[in-house]
Amino acid sequence: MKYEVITKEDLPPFVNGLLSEIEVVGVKRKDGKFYFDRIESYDELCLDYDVTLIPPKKYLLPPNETLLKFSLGEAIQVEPFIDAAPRIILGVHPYDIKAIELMDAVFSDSNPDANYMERRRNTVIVGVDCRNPSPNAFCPSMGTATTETGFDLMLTDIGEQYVVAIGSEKGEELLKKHARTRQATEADLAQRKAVREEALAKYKLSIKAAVEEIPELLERNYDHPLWEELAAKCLSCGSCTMVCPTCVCFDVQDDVELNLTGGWRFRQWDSCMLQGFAKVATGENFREDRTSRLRHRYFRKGNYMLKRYGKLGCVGCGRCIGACLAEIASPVEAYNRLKEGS
Amino acid sequence: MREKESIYLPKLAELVRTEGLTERERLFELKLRNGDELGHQPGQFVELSIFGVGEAPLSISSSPTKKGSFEVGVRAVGNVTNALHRLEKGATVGIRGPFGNGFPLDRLKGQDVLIVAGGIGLVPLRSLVNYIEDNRQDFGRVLLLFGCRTLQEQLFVGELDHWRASKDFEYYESVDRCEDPSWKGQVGVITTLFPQFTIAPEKTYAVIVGPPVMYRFVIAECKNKGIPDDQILLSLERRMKCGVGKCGHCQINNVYVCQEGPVFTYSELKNLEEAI
Amino acid sequence: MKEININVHHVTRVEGHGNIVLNAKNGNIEELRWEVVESPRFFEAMLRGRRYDDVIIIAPRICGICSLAHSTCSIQACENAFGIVPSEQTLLLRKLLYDAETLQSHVLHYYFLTAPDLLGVGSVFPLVETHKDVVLMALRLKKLANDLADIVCGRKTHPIQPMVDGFAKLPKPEELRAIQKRLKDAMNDHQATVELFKTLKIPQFERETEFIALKDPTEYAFISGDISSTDTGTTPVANYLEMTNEFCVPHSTAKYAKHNRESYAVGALARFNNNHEQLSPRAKEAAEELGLKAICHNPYMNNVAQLVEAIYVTEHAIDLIDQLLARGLKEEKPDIQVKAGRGIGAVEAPRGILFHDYTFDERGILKEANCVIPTNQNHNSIQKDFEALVPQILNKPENEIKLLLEMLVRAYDPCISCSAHMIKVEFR
Amino acid sequence: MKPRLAFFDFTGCEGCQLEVLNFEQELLDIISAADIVNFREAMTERSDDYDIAFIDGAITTERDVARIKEIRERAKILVAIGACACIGGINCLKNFYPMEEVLRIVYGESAHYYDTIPARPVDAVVPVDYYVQGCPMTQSEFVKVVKALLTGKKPEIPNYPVCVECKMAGNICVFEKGETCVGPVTRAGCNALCVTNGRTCWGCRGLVDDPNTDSEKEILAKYNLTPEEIIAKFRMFLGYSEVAK
Ligand SMILES: Cc1cc2nc3c(=O)[nH]c(=O)nc-3n(C[C@H](O)[C@H](O)[C@H](O)COP(=O)(O)OP(=O)(O)OC[C@H]3O[C@@H](n4cnc5c(N)ncnc54)[C@H](O)[C@@H]3O)c2cc1C
Ligand code: SF4
Ligand code: SF4
Ligand code: SF4
Repeated sequence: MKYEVITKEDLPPFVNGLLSEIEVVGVKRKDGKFYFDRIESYDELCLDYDVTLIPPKKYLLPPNETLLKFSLGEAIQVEPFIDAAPRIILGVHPYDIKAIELMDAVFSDSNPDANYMERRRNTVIVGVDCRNPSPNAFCPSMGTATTETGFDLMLTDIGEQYVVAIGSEKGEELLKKHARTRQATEADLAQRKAVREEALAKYKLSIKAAVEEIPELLERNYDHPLWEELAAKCLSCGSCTMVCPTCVCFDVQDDVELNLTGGWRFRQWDSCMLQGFAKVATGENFREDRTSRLRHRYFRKGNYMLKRYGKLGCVGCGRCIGACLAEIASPVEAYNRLKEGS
Repeated sequence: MREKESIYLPKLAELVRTEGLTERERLFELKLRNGDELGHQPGQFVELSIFGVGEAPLSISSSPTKKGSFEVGVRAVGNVTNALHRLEKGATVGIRGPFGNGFPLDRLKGQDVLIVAGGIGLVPLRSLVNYIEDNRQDFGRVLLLFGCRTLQEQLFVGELDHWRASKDFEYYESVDRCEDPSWKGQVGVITTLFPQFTIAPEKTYAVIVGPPVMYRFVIAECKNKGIPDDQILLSLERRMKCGVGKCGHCQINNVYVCQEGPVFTYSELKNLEEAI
Repeated sequence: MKEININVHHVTRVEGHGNIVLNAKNGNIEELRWEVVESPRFFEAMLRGRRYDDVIIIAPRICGICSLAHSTCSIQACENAFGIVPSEQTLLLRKLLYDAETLQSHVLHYYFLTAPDLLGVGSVFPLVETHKDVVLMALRLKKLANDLADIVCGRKTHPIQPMVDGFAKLPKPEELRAIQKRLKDAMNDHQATVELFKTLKIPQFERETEFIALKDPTEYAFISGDISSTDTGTTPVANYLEMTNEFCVPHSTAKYAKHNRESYAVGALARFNNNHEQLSPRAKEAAEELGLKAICHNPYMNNVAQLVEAIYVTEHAIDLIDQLLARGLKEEKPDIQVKAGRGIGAVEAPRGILFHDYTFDERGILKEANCVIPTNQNHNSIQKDFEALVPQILNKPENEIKLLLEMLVRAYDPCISCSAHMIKVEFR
Repeated sequence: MKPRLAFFDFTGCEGCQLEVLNFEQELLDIISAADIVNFREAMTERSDDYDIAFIDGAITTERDVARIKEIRERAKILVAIGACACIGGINCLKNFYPMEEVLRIVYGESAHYYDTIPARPVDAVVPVDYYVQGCPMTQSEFVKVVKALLTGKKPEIPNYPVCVECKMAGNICVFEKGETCVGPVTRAGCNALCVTNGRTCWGCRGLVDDPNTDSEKEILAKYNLTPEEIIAKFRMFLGYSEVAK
């Protein structure tokens, strides 16, 4: 991999240069929390944050997305609808990049999803290493505290300057075009390593089992009383899944114009934690009780995704831990309970 | 890799014929507007759109040996299915698919086949029965077992008469309850038919489609007869939205019904906690 | 001689349920009543025991049409009780939302509820065919008012954002700029409405009476000032009970009120009669063009006064937005020190002066509430108008009498659910 | 034949009928696709011949009971609009005072004249086909129901809590600000409007099916609400449901 260095003074012109060319989405601050939003200038941007409310998945799989448009009446016509305007997502943390890699796997698998793929192709990802992790994060346990793949550019704050890892030709091009940089030296890279290690020490949560152990740990405990215990408190509110960067399930519905001349088909985020997720028209609900839904979520994260896509379905961002009012959605606690109990 | 087109874009199809089967079920014959064959295997399904209402997965009920059009048999239970029942000849619907794996014809060929249909399960199985009939020489003994709750719920009555009389099949049927004195057949659940025949289990494949409650009992009977687990085939129903392995609704543990299924062997399913 | 039996069960195109009863024989009026038959809702009981921040959410549900007025009044009563003086930004925003309230309600009233009478149809719906441009204009004006309310309140009915001592969310400057442009454009629609009103025949009828409204020396009052009477001059809001003197009548689930005379009127016409000098030049111009002159004693002219006020609040909102943009909008955290005590809020709801009077305990829990609703104050006036009007029109055909009586009720823009909601429950 | 729509108001603030009049283009579309034959707040004509009845307001008098039964008889489809009609709403606050005592105190001798019974939602008296929840009713859901009626489709009304839409909207959860919320047990469909606009969810859209109210109560207690405050919170709009008892 190639590495460049950009000084902190040179960063604003770089970002503003990008802004002149293409839509840029970055992290903004709101009441002490952070969220991804479209930025108009460098000043709005925040590069040192712990975690965002909603992961950047909202730009790749929007909460609500039109898939088709159709006309009704005598001669029905249908056409696909894909909104894939080019965009840079700036300041993505490594765990979220890992989550995007998982989304890539899901949406490119066997029947590639044109809406996602088209958008993904038009999205440039500029990562930033996380120096001050959220108290709920456990990325080191999941091996997602840093990443060497999945980005076009990756920034690491080493004090007065950023080391920029170049992950793609596209990234390199943008950097060349809009930024004044120099080649990174051995010393820069050593400092980058040190910064990354320093951050590692700041994580508060860790899973007592090795990552490789998790799938099997779950499998052995399919009928563990823990699931029922947690489910008794579960609100089936879906918060844990809405904020999760690896949850990608969706519902599809049709809507029509009031004058019935046409309509559109759209998809929107759905969640396996919600009561009706597996319910069919005849009334049968294949995951009727909270326990089976809650267990399914844990298994999907810690086992099923791996079996299907070769990657675990949790990147350790800890968003679910913060989002769950009932305090039962924490993978760390669940895995540790199982580990202790076995 | 660049996808050719949206996997969510249906092809337009014309409703060329509809026929009432029972009070709740109708048969719909469809033709793709662009003239293409659907190109399906028995046991596969399509996602059928009624624009403005929605999309629903439906098994293809006709055999691929029937060219030019295909059929679905549908029970009116919700939005799409009810809207479909209201459509008239000439109407336009959308079709995506065929999806799913279908019945493993390669494995069935040369073997004895025990077909067990409960109620509306006959809809997908009809596609297999018709296929077998058109390629009768490829298969060994073929036993047909049909069960439904009442006589009024019997589907494809004309075809049942034909199969009943046909030399190609060994035919057994039952109804759960019956007040009609003219009914001379079996009264009782479908499992009561099993004592009536013997099979060579090692070369018999059981193909079972019916309501979820039926599976456990019929599987027990098949095992009783000595059919190996991986020769017991079942088609499962789950909620589906996309049909192409993305939306997550049809998941049974780590398995997607729309991708690995809807047809599974019992040996695949017995380790899936949520399956049956 | 003829016999007249009019019994209008649930007058239509008014908010809430009211009946008109008129029986006359040989020119003698035997029975003539304006009845309010809304189901009582016991709001004062409902508010009891609720914390102030719930009170301001429950109180607007007294009435969907003037929910912004009740919200503002309720918030003022809380602030008054806790000794809170809201910031200038909060006041400006409150006035802006109030302009939206007035515009929204007035446009709805004269286009949807009154205009059909004057155009000889039963509702606005057939006008879609016959007067498409008028309907589109009405919809456009209403949408404008609704959108303005949306921006400031988070919703057009039952506001979300207004709070005690502030706003939970501030409008964005770009939203304000966009709506300001639309407000400016709306002046054309207002002018067209004036032209339309000129062609309508408003019934001629006068009965001298007293008009009561808020009055503020600095501007045409909606949410500030003292109580002013065309008979007796001004008095502080704290003395509102002396002005309103509510009393019960047997045929009504709402209360009636009187002050200096046997009845008094509140609403747009009362405000105009008290404060017309403070109107903007364009509003004054419109009044003149439409023949509205203070002090006007024709209750049917209330609709004209509403149109004049609609013009005024549109200009006022344009001006407020200029001020807000010039100051810049800043997040302000409400600063609320709850304490025991009584507080009174007074605002001009679109249909007249409105009071909320709360007593809280030291935890900010409401002990007692009294709300005096504009329509309550007008009920008596409607009755007296009936009594003056009917003898003058008794020789007309029954249909026409009926229509004139209904139109009179509608002219007052009564908000009957409001008035019936305020049946006072006293607990021992 | 165009479907014939009728609107009827019971005890409420009439904000829901107002929300119907507050439609703009939609109102024109509705009146071109259907005939409105009854709408007291907006029109003089009345007809007893209608297909679809929209009901707003709660049932609070014996007269209401008789009237709603009559409407149910005539209507092919009955739609409850707004919190008062769907769940009883604010009106049910009065149910927590002994009715006879209230009447006696207020009206003394003439108490018999006033007819009032504990407030209840429409479906406590007659079957309801569809619900448009919210206080005021959620306009987009009204449109959804109208479209569904026009296309013969059952409207897809969310059966999941407000939290889902609140998260989609990217809000900071109000619990994180130290405040409390009944969004976790309240039916979504409003796009978490109140939280998005800086406040909290008060539950005006009613409970989801199978809400975990025990867990919600535990959470509210964890955030320092007293049992009385918890009950008060549920009584605001959900006074008719078990959870507020
Ligand atoms: C592989 C497969 C084959 C099927 N074949 C047939 C058939 O041949 N004939 C037949 O009558 N029925 C069949 N079904 C069931 C049929 O799909 C449902 O009855 C239908 O989806 C109900 O849709 P609706 O819009 O009428 O109901 P609604 O209750 O309005 O359902 C809304 C949506 O939920 C989903 N959904 C609801 N129920 C089911 C369900 N049972 N299975 C999958 N998705 C569901 C669909 O996306 C549906 O559009 C099959 C189901 C599957 C999974
Ligand atoms: S399961 Fe929780 S910790 Fe894991 S990726 Fe999802 S939100 Fe983050
Ligand atoms: S685990 Fe927590 S966040 Fe997830 S659905 Fe249950 S209560 Fe909601
Ligand atoms: S604010 Fe309320 S609705 Fe939103 S996530 Fe939190 S609890 Fe749920």
